[in-house]
Amino acid sequence: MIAGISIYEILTLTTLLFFIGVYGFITRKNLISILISVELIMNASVVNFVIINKYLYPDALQGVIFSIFIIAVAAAETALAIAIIINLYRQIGSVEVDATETMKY
Amino acid sequence: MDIRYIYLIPFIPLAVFLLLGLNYKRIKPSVSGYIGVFGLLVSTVLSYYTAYQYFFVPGKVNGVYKPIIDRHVWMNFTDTLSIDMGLYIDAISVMMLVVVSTISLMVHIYSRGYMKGDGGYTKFFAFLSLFTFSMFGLVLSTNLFQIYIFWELVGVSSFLLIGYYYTKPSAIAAAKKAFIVTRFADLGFLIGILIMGYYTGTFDFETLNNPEGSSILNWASTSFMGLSVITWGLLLIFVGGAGKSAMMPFHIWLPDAMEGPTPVSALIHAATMVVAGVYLVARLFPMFYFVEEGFALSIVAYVGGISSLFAAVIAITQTDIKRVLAFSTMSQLGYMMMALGVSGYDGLEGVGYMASMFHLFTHAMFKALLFLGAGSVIHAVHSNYLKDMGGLRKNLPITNITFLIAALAIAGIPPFAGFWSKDEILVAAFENNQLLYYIGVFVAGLTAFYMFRIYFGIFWGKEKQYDHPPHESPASMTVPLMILGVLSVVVGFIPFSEFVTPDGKGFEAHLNYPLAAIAVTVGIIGIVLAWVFYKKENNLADTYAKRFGVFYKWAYHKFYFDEIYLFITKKILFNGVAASVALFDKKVVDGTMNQIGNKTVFTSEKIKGIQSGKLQDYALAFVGGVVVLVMIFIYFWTE
Amino acid sequence: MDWNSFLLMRQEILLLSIILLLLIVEVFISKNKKGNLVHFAVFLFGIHTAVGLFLMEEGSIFGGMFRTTGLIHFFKSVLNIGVFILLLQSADWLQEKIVEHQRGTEFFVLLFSSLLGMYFMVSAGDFLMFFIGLELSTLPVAALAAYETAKRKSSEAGIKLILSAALASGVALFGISILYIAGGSIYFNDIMQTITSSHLSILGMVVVFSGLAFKISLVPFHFWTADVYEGAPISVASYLSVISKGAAVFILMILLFTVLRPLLHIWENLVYILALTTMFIGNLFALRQNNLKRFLAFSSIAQAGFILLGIINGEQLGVATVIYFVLIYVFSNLAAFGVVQAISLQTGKENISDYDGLYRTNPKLSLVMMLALFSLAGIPPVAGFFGKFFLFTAAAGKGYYLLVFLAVVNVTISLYYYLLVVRAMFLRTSEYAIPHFNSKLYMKIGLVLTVLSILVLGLYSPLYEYIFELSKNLM
Amino acid sequence: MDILTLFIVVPIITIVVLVFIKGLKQARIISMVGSLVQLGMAINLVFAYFREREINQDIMVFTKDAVWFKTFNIHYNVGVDGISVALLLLTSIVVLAGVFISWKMKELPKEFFISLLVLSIGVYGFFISLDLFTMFVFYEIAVIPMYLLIGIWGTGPREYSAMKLTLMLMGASAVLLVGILGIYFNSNTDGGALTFNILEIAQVNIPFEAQKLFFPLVFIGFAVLSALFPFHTWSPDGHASAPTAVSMLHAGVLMKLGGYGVFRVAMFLLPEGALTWSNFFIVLAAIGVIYGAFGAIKQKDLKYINAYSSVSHLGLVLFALLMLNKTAWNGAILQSLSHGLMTALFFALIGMIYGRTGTRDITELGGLLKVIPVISATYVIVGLASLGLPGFSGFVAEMNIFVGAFQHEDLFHRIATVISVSVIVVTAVYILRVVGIMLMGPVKNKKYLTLQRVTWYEKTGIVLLLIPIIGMGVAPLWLSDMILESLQPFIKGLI
Repeated sequence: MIAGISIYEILTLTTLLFFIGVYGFITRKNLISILISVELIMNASVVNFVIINKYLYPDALQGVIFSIFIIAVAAAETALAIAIIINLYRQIGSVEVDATETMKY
Repeated sequence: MDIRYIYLIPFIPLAVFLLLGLNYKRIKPSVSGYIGVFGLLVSTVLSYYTAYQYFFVPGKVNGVYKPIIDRHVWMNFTDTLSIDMGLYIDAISVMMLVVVSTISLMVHIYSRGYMKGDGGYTKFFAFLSLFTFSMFGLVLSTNLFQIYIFWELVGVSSFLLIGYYYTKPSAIAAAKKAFIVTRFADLGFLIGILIMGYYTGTFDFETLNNPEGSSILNWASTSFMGLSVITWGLLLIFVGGAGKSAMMPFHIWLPDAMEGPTPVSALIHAATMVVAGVYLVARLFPMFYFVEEGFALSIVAYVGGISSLFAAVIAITQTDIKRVLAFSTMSQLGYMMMALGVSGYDGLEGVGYMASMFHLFTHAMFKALLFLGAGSVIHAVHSNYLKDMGGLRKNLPITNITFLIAALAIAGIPPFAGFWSKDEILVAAFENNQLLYYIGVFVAGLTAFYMFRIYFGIFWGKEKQYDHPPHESPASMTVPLMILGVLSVVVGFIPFSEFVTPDGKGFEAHLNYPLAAIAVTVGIIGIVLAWVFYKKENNLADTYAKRFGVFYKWAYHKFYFDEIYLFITKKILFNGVAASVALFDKKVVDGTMNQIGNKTVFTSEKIKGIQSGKLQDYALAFVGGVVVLVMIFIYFWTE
Repeated sequence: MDWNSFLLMRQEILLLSIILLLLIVEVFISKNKKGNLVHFAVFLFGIHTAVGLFLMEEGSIFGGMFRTTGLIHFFKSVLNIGVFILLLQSADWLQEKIVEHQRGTEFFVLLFSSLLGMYFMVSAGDFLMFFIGLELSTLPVAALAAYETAKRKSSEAGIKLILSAALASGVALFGISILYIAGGSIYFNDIMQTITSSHLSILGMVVVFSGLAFKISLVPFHFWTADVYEGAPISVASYLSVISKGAAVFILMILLFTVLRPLLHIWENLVYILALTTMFIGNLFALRQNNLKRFLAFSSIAQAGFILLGIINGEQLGVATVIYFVLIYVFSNLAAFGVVQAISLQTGKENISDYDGLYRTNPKLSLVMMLALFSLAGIPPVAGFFGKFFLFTAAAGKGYYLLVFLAVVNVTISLYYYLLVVRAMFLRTSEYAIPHFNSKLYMKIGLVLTVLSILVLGLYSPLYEYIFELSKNLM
Repeated sequence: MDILTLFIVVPIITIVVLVFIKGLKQARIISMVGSLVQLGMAINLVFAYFREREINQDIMVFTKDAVWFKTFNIHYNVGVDGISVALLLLTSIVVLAGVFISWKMKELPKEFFISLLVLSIGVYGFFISLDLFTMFVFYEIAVIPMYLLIGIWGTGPREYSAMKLTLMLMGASAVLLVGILGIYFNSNTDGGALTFNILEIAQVNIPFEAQKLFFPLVFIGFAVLSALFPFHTWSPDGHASAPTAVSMLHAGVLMKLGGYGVFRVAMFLLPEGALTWSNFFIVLAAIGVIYGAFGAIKQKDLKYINAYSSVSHLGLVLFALLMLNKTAWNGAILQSLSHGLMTALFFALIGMIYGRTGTRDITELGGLLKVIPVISATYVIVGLASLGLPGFSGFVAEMNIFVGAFQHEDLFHRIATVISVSVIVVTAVYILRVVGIMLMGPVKNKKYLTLQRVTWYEKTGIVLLLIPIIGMGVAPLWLSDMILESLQPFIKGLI
């Protein structure tokens, strides 16, 4: 419980965070920054879970546990993504998203 | 009497047909000729025997010739309606048996000489037998459907025989024309049969023709466009008859049918098949007479009268002797129809009916004779055209005499057969319908004229130059001529009215001297005119032809009937309807189907852009999709 | 709970141990022997599959986080068989990779761990387990997609998959959090009790649905599919199209039928819409593909659309038909991919136009391909027809005649492009036709197994009855 | 193994044997034997049927019922009545003739015969099925081989035609599927279980609304197969491209599935729907009758001519079925049989002519009667048969149809009937046109003078088909009565 802040403000914040992430995902040209945007999206949900747990259903710790798992998974995800990006960089010497458009239609 | 042996009469020719048809490669021509003749000889004997049996052995049962019927179910339509096959023995069918068998036998014998050396000799006899079988079947039919069945069969055998010289384009065209025109008429016949079957609940002549029967008494029960449906049925059936008997306006096939071998013309297109229409009307005579006070019958009478006049006029102008004979046949058939049309039912009233049948009988004899004679002439000079003939009486004595007899017979000069029958017809017409009577008399004159025109043209006049001197035909051809010649004289003396009458009672026919006298004089006038015009080479004919001018031209072109038909079929149906249908099918119906396919592929080509390969477009689509769905289900689709 | 209850996780544990075993063995095996790793892996997994076939009691542990029922168990076996056949078909290819390019066992390890993730996903009892399973099943596949490190396309595929997958799971997570608000818990059973059709829950439902729709590649969440299939190695494409799609369908069904049943009247329409879009878009795109992998990608999208017809039924019938169809679909698609695999292994050709006159040179392969395609198109008497017919029956049972009609129209469209391949193989003749060759043993076994099952499964009705029985206790 | 299931098993065995043998010689012998056995079984079935009828008055005899999919209540359920018996006989004859006609199949003979037999399995199965599901299955089994048969062994634009044919027929079956499912889910209105069994469904009365909704679907679904206007365009192209034997089976047998299905399913199970919709479809059928005939007049390609005449003849079948009375239905069945035989023979002859002269364009042909008399003469005979000449099967069928159609008093039916009757003239026109141009007249092309005479296997094929045509035409009684009494139960639903 944070004094003076209702759940709504925070949910609004997380929602904003979510959509900022989405926006970034759609607009960034660099794969790395796209990856970062994905992290934003993830984190939006992380915060969500914690907050919901704390404000609405404080008797069990489901949300908190969940958020921890999410963080772990996100990390794994990032690591894998980075690895693949590096592999791509080895071949074409670029990490621009436009470089991944050879396959279409 | 047990009549089952009569089944042999049709089935022997059928057997011959199968025998010759199935292995026409193996049988030697000479043999096949004998087989055909012999088979038919048996049938002929049987027919005569039947006639004797029918008329004299049981004779009249309390004053009436009752029909003898033997019937077997062939196929069931409904619980009540069915097609039967069987024998219907009464005066006219027996008479037809005699006619058909006699003529057919003559033609068979004749053909052995005429067709000698022809490639398809065996095939020819096979077809002849097929035709004879069908014709027998037709005359023996017990019901409308059986008669329709054999009707079609004679049609097809006539098709085959007209198209016998199948490498000759004109023959093919003629055969097709004959078949299709008659087929068109048969369409009417068929619909007529359907009407009859539905409204009277039977196809059997016995039931239909019974004057006290329901089918005649309740004719007024249903009506359509002001006429009783039964009348409609009869009229449609008559259309079928008109088609076969070459009445106006279905006559156009008959002249062309002369493309067939001459014996065929003699058998089918003069003596037997073409009278089927007359026979059909006679078969249903009671219905025609009683239903709606004989409205349909009067139509028959007028069609017959007009046709006979029309044909006679054309016959005068034709130069192909076979065509002249063809038109004369048509005109005589018109006579018979007219006679039926003006006939009454019982007692002396029925003279027209009797006369019609009588004329059918005599006409068969002398017209066959005429054709066979013409055949023998053509055989000699290898041409159909008058201009190539002349002065043949010395070369072809027998042909000359027999032809003359026939000509006199048809011209109605006593004591030849034609005189008696034609006289009866005129009597009947005179008593019932003056107009038709005068037409009849006029036609009689014309007949005599055109017949002697060709007679003189062929056998008198000045000799033409023949590449090889024409000589009399072999015995196989002249014998039938002579036999028929005799017949054309004697058959006139048969007391027909004793045997063949609508009610079967029979009556004493008397010669009506004034009418007879008029008819004969008219005939003689015709002959004399012909003598003046054509006995010697002179240009009288041409000058008179010129004087008639337009009229002559029209008659010469058969009043342009062929052209009209040609226009309707070729221009309108063929190039109009059929072509447009074909086009419509290709463009519209098929086009739509193909378009459906093409459009699908086209669409898939159009929308391929959305799979752009850009990761971020995909993401946009993803999130967009989520948002849209959420929108739908939160704002629009909330039950 | 006592230790025996861990036996409920028998399959998971066994698979995990196989993974570890492979890792250990790789360390100790000498370089020139490495080729045998393939045989070893196939052998181990074969045993695993066989063991998995034995039934076991139902139940749940970890307070309902992990549960297993007859149906779930059966479905795991289906996945096993699928993966086993996949291994057989890709064995030769892997042999080559390992021997010539000095690759390790990572392929197996990744593959199996992804499978492990699916195990957990399908037997998830709450959203946490579901989420972990989802991720575990997705991430290794991304690595597999990028397996051919030398090929640019492969890496691209990897990127596209991992990033879009991350996005999808992010969105799904957000949805889960919303459902958490609405349901007050992350346990399926609790949510089932409490959830009502409020705007909030609808929102959550739709969002979570989209997350799964991504894996099933329903339109418009499907865009990654074709590109990834094309770029990734054939085995991986086939794995994506068959195994992971199947698992996702299964869990989606569990979610919709049990957890979100209160929202039935909502998601019916959702499924309706997505079914239409998926079938039409999938088919329209498949029409003009020449690369077989892309072609099969879109065809599998369309198939997903058909599957939704079963889901829309929402009853036991729906479950049974869907499972049955997925089973048949697994075999049919594996057969198709197997042929593509075999041919591209020999000649490296992957285009439909390369298949011209194939029947004249390789009749057996062409027949397998034809049967597979007929089964996909739903032509009797091969199994696919029965699967489709029952799906349609399920939908019609709810009165969705129009949907069924449109679906069958799509069947006709799909028949068109399946026949295009048949046309190339049978109708055409070409002097550049692929020359005759004999596949290796593993491949042969793999193909024969699929063909047999395609021919038999449909006609052998007891199987369906069995599934129907099992699917009772999903409700 | 019961007498009916054998009809499916024997071809399967034949196929299995074919798979293991090599070369044309063995292949054709095997398939010849196989289809000969089929013919024997069919003939035996006819006699067995008459014996059975003495003691057994059920709608269907020789019924055999085995549960297949319990949950859907799908059964493998077979049985026959007079109609299916007749059609089975027809099928076996045509198949055997087809095998003889393709005696000299050059390319991939083994595969050809296999596909041919698969097709025949579909047809046999369809005719004996009493269960909508199995019926549908066999329907599609029968259709699919056409793609390969036309596509691989066809001529001209074979790929296009094959694809078109398959897609249109499959599209039709799509409509049909919905209809069948509709019937299925309305089959328990009297509280019973849902069922696909035709006889059981016939007992319950499906609600009128459902009938009205599903009749057109079922009707069109089947009728497309028998070339209902305007869904007929697959047939001309398909025929034109198909190899001879396939055209024979296709026009001779496959297209009969349509009429049979309409009769068995649409009319029998949805009578009220039929009554509601009949007028609409009568218009289509009547158009088809005339339209097909006129379409045939202008064609140059022999196969197109016969394809369009099929449209016309089968339009007559549908027309008769829609007349909803015994006589017309009897006519419809007879017409199916006779058309099957005639068209099969037509296509066989066309195949022979094409194989010899290398063209099907009648304007290039001429005077064939001189050079190949047997084939040409047969062509004339079949031509006459197909224009409804008495003494051949066509006449019997058409007369039944016309008399049946004439049972309706009202003006609409009258007009439709008269229009359809008038087709006999148009038919005569296009038949005689072909005869006149192609067979008669002088020999057009010198090289025709050396054409090969008819061979023994061709003769066998011809005789096989010609005998029943004439037999039906000369002695129709036993056949038409067999069909009539089988029609009795079906008419009940309408009264």
